[in-house]
Amino acid sequence: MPLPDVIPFIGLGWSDVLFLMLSGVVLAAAFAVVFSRDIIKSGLFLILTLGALAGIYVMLGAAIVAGAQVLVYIGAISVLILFAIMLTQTKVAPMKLAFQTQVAPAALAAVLLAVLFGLAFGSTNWGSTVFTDTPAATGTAPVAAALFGPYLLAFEIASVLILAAVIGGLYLAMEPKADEVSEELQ
Amino acid sequence: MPILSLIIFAPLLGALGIAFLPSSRPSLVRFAALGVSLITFVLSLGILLGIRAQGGEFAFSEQLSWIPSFGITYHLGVDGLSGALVVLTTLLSWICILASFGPIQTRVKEYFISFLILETGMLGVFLSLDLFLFYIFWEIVLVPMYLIIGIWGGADRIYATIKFVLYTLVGSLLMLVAILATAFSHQAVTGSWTGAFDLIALRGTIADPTLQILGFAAFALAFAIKVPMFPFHTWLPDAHVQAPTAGSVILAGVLLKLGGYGFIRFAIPLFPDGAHLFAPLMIALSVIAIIYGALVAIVQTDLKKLIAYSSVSHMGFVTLGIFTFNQQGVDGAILQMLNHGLITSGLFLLVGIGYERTHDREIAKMGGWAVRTPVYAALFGFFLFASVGLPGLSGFAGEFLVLLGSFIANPMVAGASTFVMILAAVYLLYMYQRVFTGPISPFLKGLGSHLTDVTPTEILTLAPLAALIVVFGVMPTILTGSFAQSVQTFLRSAISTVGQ
Amino acid sequence: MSQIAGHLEPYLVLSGMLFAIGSFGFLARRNAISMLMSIELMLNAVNLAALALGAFIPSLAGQGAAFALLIIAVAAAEATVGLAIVIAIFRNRKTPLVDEYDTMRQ
Amino acid sequence: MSGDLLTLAPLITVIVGAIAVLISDMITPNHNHAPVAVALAALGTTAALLINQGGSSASALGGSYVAGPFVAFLGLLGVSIVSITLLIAPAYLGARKYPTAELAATLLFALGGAILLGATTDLVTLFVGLELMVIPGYILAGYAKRDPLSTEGAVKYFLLGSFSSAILLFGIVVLWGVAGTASLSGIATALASGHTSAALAVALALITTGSAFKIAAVPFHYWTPDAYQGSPTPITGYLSVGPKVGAFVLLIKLFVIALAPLAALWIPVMVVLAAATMTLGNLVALTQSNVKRMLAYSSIAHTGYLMVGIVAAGAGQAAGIAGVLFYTAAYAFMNLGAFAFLTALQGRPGATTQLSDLAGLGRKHPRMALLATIFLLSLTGIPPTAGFFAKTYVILAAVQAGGPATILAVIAVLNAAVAAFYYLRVIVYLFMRDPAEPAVQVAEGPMLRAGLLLAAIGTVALGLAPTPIIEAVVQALAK
Amino acid sequence: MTPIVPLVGAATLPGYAPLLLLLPLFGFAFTAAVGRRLGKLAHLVPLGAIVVTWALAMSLAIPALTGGLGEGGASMPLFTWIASGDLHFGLGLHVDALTGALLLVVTTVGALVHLYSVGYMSHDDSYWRFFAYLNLFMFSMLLLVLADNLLVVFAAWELVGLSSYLLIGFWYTKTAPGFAAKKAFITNRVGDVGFILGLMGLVVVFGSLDIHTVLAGVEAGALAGPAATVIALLIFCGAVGKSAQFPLHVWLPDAMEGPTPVSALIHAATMVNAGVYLVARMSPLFAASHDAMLIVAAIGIFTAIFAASIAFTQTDIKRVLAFSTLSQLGYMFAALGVGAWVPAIFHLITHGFFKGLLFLGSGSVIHAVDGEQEMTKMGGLWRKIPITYATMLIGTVAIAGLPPLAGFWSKDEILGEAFKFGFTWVWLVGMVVAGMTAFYMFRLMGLTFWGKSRVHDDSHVHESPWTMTLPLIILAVPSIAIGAALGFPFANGILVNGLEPIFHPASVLLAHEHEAWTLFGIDGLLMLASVTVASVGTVIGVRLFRADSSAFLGRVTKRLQPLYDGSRNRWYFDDLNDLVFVRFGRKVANALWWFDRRVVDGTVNGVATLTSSGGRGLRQIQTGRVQNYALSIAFGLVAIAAAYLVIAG
Repeated sequence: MPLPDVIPFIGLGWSDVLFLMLSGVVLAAAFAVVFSRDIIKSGLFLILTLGALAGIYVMLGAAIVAGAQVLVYIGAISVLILFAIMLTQTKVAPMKLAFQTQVAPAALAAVLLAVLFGLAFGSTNWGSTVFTDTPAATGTAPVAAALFGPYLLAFEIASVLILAAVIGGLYLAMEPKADEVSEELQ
Repeated sequence: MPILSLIIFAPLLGALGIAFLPSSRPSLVRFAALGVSLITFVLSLGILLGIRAQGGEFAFSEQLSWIPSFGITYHLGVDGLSGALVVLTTLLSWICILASFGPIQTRVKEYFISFLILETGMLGVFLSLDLFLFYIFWEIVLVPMYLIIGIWGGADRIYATIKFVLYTLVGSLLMLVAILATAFSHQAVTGSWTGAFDLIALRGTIADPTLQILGFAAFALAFAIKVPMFPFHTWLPDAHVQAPTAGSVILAGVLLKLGGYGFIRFAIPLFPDGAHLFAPLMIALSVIAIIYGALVAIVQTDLKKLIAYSSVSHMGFVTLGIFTFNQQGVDGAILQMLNHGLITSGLFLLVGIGYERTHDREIAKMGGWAVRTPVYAALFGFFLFASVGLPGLSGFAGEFLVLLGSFIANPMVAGASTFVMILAAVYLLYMYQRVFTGPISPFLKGLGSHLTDVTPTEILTLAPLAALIVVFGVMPTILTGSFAQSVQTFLRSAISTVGQ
Repeated sequence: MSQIAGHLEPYLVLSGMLFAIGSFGFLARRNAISMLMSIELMLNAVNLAALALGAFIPSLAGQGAAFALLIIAVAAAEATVGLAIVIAIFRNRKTPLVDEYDTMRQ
Repeated sequence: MSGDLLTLAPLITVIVGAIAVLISDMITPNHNHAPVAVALAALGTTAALLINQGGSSASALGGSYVAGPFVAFLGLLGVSIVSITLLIAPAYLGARKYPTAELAATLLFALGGAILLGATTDLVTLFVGLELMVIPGYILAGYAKRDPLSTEGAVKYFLLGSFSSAILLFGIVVLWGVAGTASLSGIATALASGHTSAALAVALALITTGSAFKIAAVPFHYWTPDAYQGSPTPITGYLSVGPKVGAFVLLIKLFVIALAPLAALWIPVMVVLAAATMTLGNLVALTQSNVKRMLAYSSIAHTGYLMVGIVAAGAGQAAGIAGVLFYTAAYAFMNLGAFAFLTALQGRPGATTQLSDLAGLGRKHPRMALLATIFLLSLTGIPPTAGFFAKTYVILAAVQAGGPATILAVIAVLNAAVAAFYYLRVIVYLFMRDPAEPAVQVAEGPMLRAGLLLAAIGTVALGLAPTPIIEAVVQALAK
Repeated sequence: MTPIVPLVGAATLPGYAPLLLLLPLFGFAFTAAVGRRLGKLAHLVPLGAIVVTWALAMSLAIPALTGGLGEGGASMPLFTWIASGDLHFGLGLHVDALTGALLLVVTTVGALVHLYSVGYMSHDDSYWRFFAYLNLFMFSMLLLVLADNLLVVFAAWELVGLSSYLLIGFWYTKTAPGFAAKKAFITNRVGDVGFILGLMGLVVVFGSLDIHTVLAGVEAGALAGPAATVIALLIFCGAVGKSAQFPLHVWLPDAMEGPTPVSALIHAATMVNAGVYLVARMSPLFAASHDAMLIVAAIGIFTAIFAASIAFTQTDIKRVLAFSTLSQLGYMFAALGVGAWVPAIFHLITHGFFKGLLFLGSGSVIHAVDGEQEMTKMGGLWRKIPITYATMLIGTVAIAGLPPLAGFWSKDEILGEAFKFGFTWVWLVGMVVAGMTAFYMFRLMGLTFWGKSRVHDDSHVHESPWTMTLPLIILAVPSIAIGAALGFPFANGILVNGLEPIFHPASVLLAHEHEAWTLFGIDGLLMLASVTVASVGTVIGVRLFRADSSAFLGRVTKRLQPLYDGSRNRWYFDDLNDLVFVRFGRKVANALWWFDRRVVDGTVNGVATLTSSGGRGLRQIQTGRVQNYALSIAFGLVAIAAAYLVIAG
């Protein structure tokens, strides 16, 4: 028998529940990323956040992006980050060292931003231009159309960008050769 | 043949040429510079003679398109007024260069190059008829002067030179805004940029009352600082005291005149309404400057400072005369500019000559100087009495006409200003008595044989000035005649108030 | 039939929250790498917004995903460079704590 | 398609050039001049192609890339910036045993980004182009990777840079959504109604903040002094002009073109930012004793002057954009010149750029001092130099715009007077102080000299004969 | 340059007239240029120039005085000096009886002083300079009297001031002359301010400063009421300064620091008369304002008695003469003030001669006792220097106003007219002063020549060379005779007839009607009175100072101690000036100087300091911590968003 499209008692659609769960995970994990003392943990929580987001992407009908998310972010960037953590962790940072002295004003700023965005996006009336039903699960076709249509140039350039970044990154991260004297402060 | 361009850029070309001379042979550089400045002088005499022959308001006009998209043109022209000032400039330039032969011994080449560039700048200011061009030359003048004071000046030269430049810059930058606003309003009214920066096209066309007021205010500030009018004068004593002799001479002789010229040529003809609105203030400031400068001069202890403050007082007559808006006042103002140029330059030269021997300008240390160097003392006395405004020497005619003009405008003003006749006598004679008469002071005695009398070269620098002072003192009509037409035009443009 | 997941606003608000959290992390954490991670959070917030708008606004149909992919690419590039720089300075300073990088001030 | 290739040719050339540089470096490693030579060749070709495009405007890829006089102007400006940087850099880097290949490649990539920025017509490409121009900047800032200061500057630049990128990006995305299109002109039409939802306002705020950071406007300027001081001097020269020019193109595209309908909203904010920017930049520059850092602050002040032009443009004065473009050109030459001069002073590793190091240089190296004087006078805005016309141009635009813009103009000129003080103070040290002991040893070399000369020629030429450039600028906007 | 139209109906001067100016000018220029090399021959050119000038002057003055040039005198326009718009100030010469009278004194005394100086200055090493200055002075003085335009008069006015400055300060290596010269010039300038302002007033009223135009205008009544008073008094200021009337008299006594010939020429016979000449020249202007006349008379007569009272107690021979000069000038102004124009000029002439004589005499005395000027160190000199003694005695009798010598005629006319015009107070004071004059002059004679010698070593007291005695003898002649020559027959002499037409307009304005002169009437009585007073003064003077009566004098002075001190200290007037102008003025100037540095310049520097400290303040916010920077970005973002939301509403 098919599931009722509205869950009894709570009167929410399945998608709603899914969305709420995912977003709950996202927010919670994100908090964990910025609050956990241990940087390794925050790295791992970052992966969790990204994963949950991927789920939401799927809900938005952008499976391909979700895939990219998993591949590029979780697969590459996060690993890179963890790698960097390994490289740069001399000692496990004790907790009092985790946060800036300016944590309070930082919190204030963040809250203000949150309020700002919340009100702004909540209050804005997007008018009739907006689908009011669950987004159409768009396939890859329109994405491809966009990428190789108007955004072709951007797409090409993105690759160049990554090339440039890799070259620069290599240069900066490479160990200095022995014959290169390290110099005094400027 | 573009003779005006030739005159303006002759010194610059000379400077370029000198740049290629070997620094190792200073005397060669010196004479090259002298030659260039003399050539320029001769050329300028040429135009002076030509002005009458050529008809029209401006003779030898040149106009080339320069920045067409804003109607900025390279527009030059000369009339009686600017002609006289140009010749004053070229004359003082070679005199200064000659007077620098002795005193300037370090970095000779750079010195004369800056000096020639300075001359180009000053000539450009006097000959430009395009506001933009005028402004450019106006600013160019700053740079070499900055270097001349800052490199070859006295102990406290850096403070003085930066003060000089910044002070002038503040004023002139606001003037730049006013120039642009004027040009734009012209463009907005006529719908085209053509002539938006051209003095002749703009005169009498600026109807916008706010622009009249603000524009005049901005121009007036720039010029008031240059003149300098009270209370914008405090850069002058410092600059004078620190500058090398030639620097002081050109500063007093020409640079201050740029301000007066600016009022007559630009500020008032462009913004007559604004000018009339501000006239009472300007007159009040002028009177204050006249009396105040003289009073402060009385208690100066440094010869150069004393003359500097006397300049403040004398230049007060210039602004006073200009803002009477009547024939006598303006005639007098212009005469005063030229004569102050001759007389005060002479005084600074003399102070410099003395400094060469004593390396000091402290009045208190002097005394009985005349005993050792009668000729020097006599020459000093001559220029001093010219500065006092003795009739028969050129100082008198200008001051009298200004006073007369102000008397016609408002007897009270004249009454107040006339008292400077006493004060001038007080500070100058008091100084002369303390420095030259009485028994010789131990300091001067101590100098022994170093305290020589003036050399032929030094006399050569002073003689032309002295001669002109006498000639213009006996026959000021030579000058008044030569710029009569300019004054007429000025008066017409000064009264023609647009939009009424 | 869904009241929340079927509307644009919740997605945008979520992305705003995420962005705020990220910026807090950026402002508050001392460790350069933590800050880097915060930036990743912010960029993901942007990504979310892009997808949401792309999904809900007809004229942008399909573009959202494309935009998001480009953003991911850019983020990757940034991360690469950033980590390289962090490693480089760690080599000089032997610490990842950014508030100790204050030789140059005033 | 071939037409498209022709239109895209300059961009492609630059990127190919970058790759060629890397290849040449692999072929002849540890050879400092080969990469530079290759890069210069590529730049030469690019310049030729751009000039060839300058006449008429052509579009490629369905109009997402529009070449024309505007791009040509920016491209050529970028080419000259990069060339001068490449000419002066080896002397400095060589002495400190840093390679030039990566530098040349990175610079070329950045140039590509700049060209794209100028040519693009939609938000998405705009952002990617911006990143392509900016990210190499982070690399360059940290180019002296063994120098703690350089890396410190790089970290600060990178962290804040990507933070602001995120902010800008968020804004762009929201704007994109609100407008329902990515095309800049489309956005303008979409917003034409002038109605502003809260989301739009926030988007605008995000975009303002992001781009204000990129141009280093107060209070988003903090990264500049540290990044500039830390970076290797020739690279500082590049950073102080290249990305700045690009950022102002960004401003023109975003604010003057896309957000024009909202001018009433953002002009007041811009005015305040501009006033604050120039004032703070000048006041703090007054107090600096390190010339490099002083120039960093002065570059903030110049941002302020440039914003005057943006404000005027927002008020509908075409002269505003023209003024900004002319200013960027003038600023590029004179500021690069100034840094080239500092580069020459730092021929020896560890040589500092304190004012006292410059004392009496006028006697030891008159020519070098003369060049420095030209650049400084131009930065001060003394005619007849490029700097003077640049200031005049933006001020004229502001005066035309009237209202708050005029007040801004007055603030600007008063600031110029303040600025004169610290620029002239350098001249004081050059000519009016006795030589420092031990005397600084000035780096020589044909390339360095060529770079200095190029900058000087630019500065003087734009000053003596501004007409061609002004005409070019005016034409670049007549599209 | 438009030529000036010569006065209608006036004859033209002979072509050589300009030589009157050019010769001395040439003498000055030549000597100034090459005199230094001529050594002791330096005097030849200047002296020659002046002698010729004298001859030419006479050839003009005599016909002028005897009406040979016709009513209006003769003019000669030269060229336009200053022109502005429709205002032209031309330089032209004009000679009439008044000018003639001045020419007579100026050139005669001038020539004689030149001659005298040849001897007197022979030991001075800048001999040449002295003669150069003298010629410069002669040029200026002649320009002053010959000019037909008030602006030129003013110019000459200043030039005589210059030459006086140069000559007073001639011995510049000493301190005192420098001070005296400066004092003289500045004090004169005070008067000149009034003068020039008055001239401007005239320009505004008449559009010209051509003397005839102005006077014609005044006569036509174009200027009257307060305006007339103000302008007249302003011009009178000039006269007060130049003629050293109270309160500007202070410079003249100090001017005695100059060489004696200078005192004789400039500070007795010629320059100091310029003021009298000016007022006389402008007589209609003054006549147009009753108040102005009154003030002139008052200042004149007050100066007369004030100076005389000081002359009583001075012991420096030249100072006594200086104060007597003040006093006599006072007479002249009193005369002008009451409208006795002719007597004023008459006294100017006679006084010019005998005072010149007296000064040259005193010079000869000083020369004799090698440089001593204190009369307390003289006495009994009459045997040693008889010529000097005789000539000075003549001068003294003349100034005392005893008939028939020159002084009597002029002084008597002044007093007489004053009385007849109803200025009894002027007459009364005048009488007293006449007595005092006689007294202090004979006191001078007594202290100098009579009694027993107080010269510390009178062995080589010697009579002066002929170059000095000759001028004395020559000057003695007019001192005796010129009064009678010009003034007799009473009220109908050459001078009266010559000058009457000139002053006629003024007299008309004053409405003076002239009744016939009656010897056995009021005039006779007045004459008798003045003679009596003079004689009394003389007798007392002679009686007291003939033989040594210091004991008695001592008693008198002790009784009148305050008066004595007051007189001796010139009634403390110089101290007052010093306090008010010098000290207070210096305080003011210092205060302004402080203001200039601290306030005006302080503001300028203050702005600079403010700017840089502002910079230092802002500098602090660059903490170097990246997250502080980020924080400001975040808050900046919030602020901007808020701003937008507010603006968008």
